[in-house]
Amino acid sequence: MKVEIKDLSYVYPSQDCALRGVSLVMEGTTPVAIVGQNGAGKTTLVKHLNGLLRPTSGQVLIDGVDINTHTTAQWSRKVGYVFQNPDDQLFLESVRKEFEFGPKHMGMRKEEIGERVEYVSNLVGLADQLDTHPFDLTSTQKRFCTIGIIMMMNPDLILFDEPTCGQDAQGIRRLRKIIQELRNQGKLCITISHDMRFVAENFKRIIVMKKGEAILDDDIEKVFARTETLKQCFITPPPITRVAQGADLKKTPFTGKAFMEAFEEERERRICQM
Amino acid sequence: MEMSNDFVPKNTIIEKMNPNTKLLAIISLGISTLIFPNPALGLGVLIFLFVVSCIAKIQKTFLKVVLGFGIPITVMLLFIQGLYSPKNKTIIADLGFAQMGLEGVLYALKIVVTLLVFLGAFLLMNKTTHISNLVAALTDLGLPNKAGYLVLATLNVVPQMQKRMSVIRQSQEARGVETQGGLFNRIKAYIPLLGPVILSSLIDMQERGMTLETRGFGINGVRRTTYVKATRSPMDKPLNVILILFLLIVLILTLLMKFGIL
Amino acid sequence: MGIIKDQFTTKSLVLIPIAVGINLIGGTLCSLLKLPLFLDMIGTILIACLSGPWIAAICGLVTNIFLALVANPVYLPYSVVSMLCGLVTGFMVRSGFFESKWKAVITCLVCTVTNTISASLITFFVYGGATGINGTSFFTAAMIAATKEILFSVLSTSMLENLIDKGIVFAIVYSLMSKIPRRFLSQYSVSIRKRPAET
Amino acid sequence: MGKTILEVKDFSFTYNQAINKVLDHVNFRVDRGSFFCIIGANGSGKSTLCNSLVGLIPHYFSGEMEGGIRVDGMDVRKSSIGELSQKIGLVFQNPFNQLSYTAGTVAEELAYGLGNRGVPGKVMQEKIEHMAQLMRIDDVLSKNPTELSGGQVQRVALGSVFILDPEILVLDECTTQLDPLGAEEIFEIVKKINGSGVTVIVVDHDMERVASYADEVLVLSGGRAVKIGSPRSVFTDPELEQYGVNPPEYVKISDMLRKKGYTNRETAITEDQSIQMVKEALKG
Repeated sequence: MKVEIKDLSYVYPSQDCALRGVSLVMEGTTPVAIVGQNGAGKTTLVKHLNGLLRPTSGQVLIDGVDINTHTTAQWSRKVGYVFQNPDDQLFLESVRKEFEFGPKHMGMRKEEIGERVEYVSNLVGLADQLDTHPFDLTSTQKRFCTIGIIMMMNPDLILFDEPTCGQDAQGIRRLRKIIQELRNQGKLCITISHDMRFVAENFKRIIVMKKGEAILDDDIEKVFARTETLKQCFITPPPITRVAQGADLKKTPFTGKAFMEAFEEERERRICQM
Repeated sequence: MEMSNDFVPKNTIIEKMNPNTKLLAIISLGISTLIFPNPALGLGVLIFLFVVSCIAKIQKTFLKVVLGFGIPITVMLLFIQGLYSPKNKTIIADLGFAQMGLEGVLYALKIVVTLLVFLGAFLLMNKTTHISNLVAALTDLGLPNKAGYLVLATLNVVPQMQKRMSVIRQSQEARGVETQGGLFNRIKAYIPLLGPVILSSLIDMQERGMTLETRGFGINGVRRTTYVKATRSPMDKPLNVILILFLLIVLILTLLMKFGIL
Repeated sequence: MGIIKDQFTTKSLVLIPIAVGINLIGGTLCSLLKLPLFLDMIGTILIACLSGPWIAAICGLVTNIFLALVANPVYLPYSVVSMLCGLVTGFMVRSGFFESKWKAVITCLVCTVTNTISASLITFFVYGGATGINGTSFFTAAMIAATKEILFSVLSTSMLENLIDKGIVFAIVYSLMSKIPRRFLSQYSVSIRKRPAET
Repeated sequence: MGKTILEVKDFSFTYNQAINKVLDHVNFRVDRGSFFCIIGANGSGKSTLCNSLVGLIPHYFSGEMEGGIRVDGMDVRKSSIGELSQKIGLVFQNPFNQLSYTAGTVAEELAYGLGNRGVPGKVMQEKIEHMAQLMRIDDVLSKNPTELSGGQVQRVALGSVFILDPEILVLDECTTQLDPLGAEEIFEIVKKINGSGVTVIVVDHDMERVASYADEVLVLSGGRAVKIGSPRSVFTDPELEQYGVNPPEYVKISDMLRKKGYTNRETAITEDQSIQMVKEALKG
């Protein structure tokens, strides 16, 4: 899977300029996180990847094919988009029907649909809720239900818009499992998130957006080391990183393990100096 | 169907009047036209309303709506009542397949002017009054809080629902539902939209009710106040008197005519 | 009276604006697709099932006031029609006439008749036979030309039109009622026992 | 005036038609003027509890209720939501669902609750100006609330509840839809409100934030109040993860440092404490 965005700009009908010349290439299976303040243009950018929005200028290519050549419904086989608000995306009377809807539409074989329902429902933790009305689910379950309906269609590229919103510890763990699973299956996953701890634990590559531009695009260590730039984008690194930075450790850790390494390294250095 | 209360402030004296005066005008002028036995009075009132619309700087809209509604209905009613009214006695024209009667024509004209007076006066009130101003004025008159809420909330909720519909359409497209293309495709696409729009709106609304309750919607026995103050002008009082007098005079004239005194 | 007052809870009242919105969406859809129908009572009937006859009647009234404010004051006298339909449907639902498909059909027919008679009387007495705001006025005119009977023509045009219109409206509401989640429904006592399509 | 402003006594609730109790014999007290946090996994009954505190249960949502709640001496069961709203206000998750939808401008929105109480126009104007400044929404007072960003609407929502001068403010996950900066802003404002003597009850998923703001923390799990105490006592409880709650990252750092013998200080639960601890540990 290869996504190329070339000098993409988008102006809303209200004349608000939401994207100003964004150029990015996303390839392979390494999950990518997009972060930035509300209104930075994250959702607008992602909506271009399945044609919900069409570039005002510039180009979007999915596996070399221009996005403008197909409708969103046609792209949905290849690009899955999980919306921010699950209520907007669910409309059938049971989780099972929701799961089966997309694949049936695509003409997937019946046995395959059955297998996928079992696999996906287990992955998103709704195996016991298949006959429940989606509106009777809790808000977290609803979110996993929308993730499930998109995964059912087996797209090569999956876009998550704020999947961590309102999630508890268990939900975050489940999301992590889903992202890993997608990677193992060779899918590309692009996620918008505000939760820096979640981002730090699950993503290698971070794109930081500010006022319609992608101002940083790099490995996570390098991105979180740019404290000043991040401050301007109103992004605060995850707690572990902040403690490390506050205590003047030389490295930028995100996990407990990395933190201890950085700590011990710094301690050694100081002891040597003395 | 156009769905907007496109109130554009034009800063005219009509705008500054109390909405209740305008409501009284609708009632007084409308009922006068309705009870007066012939269409002449209504025609006069219509001309008066047109002059008012010029003062309010909305004469174009006024003509467009009044003529746009008036011409087709006149034709239609002249056809129905003029040709087929059982009251017809005096024949004024013979069209071959039917005869046109004077009584029917007069009846048709009477209905048309009455409707147009109501329509025109209502339009003037509507286009020169912000809805929250109207509700504030009615609250002053003692309109129950809940009734005011219904009118205002409906005006605000409907555009929200239309917005929501477009978001839901997008999310259905992302699930592979084709919503573009020919008429048939669009009909097909609208049906699955209807469910989520209705259901999610209902559920949202239940939550919105919580907000209202915790902000004192259900408090009883308090005389409510509004932030928006109903506009008032020095002309309100004299106008109210004139409007009531007008209605009374028309009523007396009508009665006198009925009893054959005039 | 206590029962009437019970229906006027905030929970029920806040549904009215949405129901009005639903009515309007139906209406807009028809004019958009140039269908010779109204479909402007989906919300009213739905709310009759959820919150009872009186709330439904108010919903009908508000719909027509709204239409009068933003579209055309011609709609105002017809508020009587919407209110009557809301009331009739609400009472029928209360007495269990929405529990199965066939019972719903009966409610639909009663509502159609109510609508036809009241609407025709208004068209006839207020507007003298036609309002000129939709295509059926022409049909009425043609009927009058053929039968020379104004009231009869208005009635039969209206009947035909309403039968189709209310049929579709009730079908939509019936299917919606089966889709409304339990958690939501359980807060509206009117419909709780009457949920269709469920055993 | 007692020390306790809110008391939940043996409170249970089951929604109509539901089989399970959402809240199961919950007991706790909240002190006047404290910053009280409620945490727990999704579905543990946090929102139901918030709705119960302000009287939405049993007056708006129906179901089966046992036990009782007293808000500053008022029995929730016997008082109407309107009466309770003079004492206790609620702000919840979706900001757009908290608009009254009767207002054309933010100022009218703020005025809504005041109007319902018959507050005269002049007082209303003063209160609105004051609130707009406090919530930093004075620049959007004449805008239509539906056209604002999520963060702004949430501040409007908070303002329109707080303008009613409640003695207790309940915030039910009211920052989840905001970016970190927007959330931080809201919490700063809430802290300020709390500083002026208002009791604040907050439901939140961000444990780092809970740890740094709360005076007292209640943990809900499966509708039961499983733990209550100071943030330190709650977050250092080894059983916490069992209830679906992860302690703040800082606890993890402390544990690691202690395990390897780099420190013997008590567990750090906020960022500052943590940095301090690491700095000291570095000195050896």
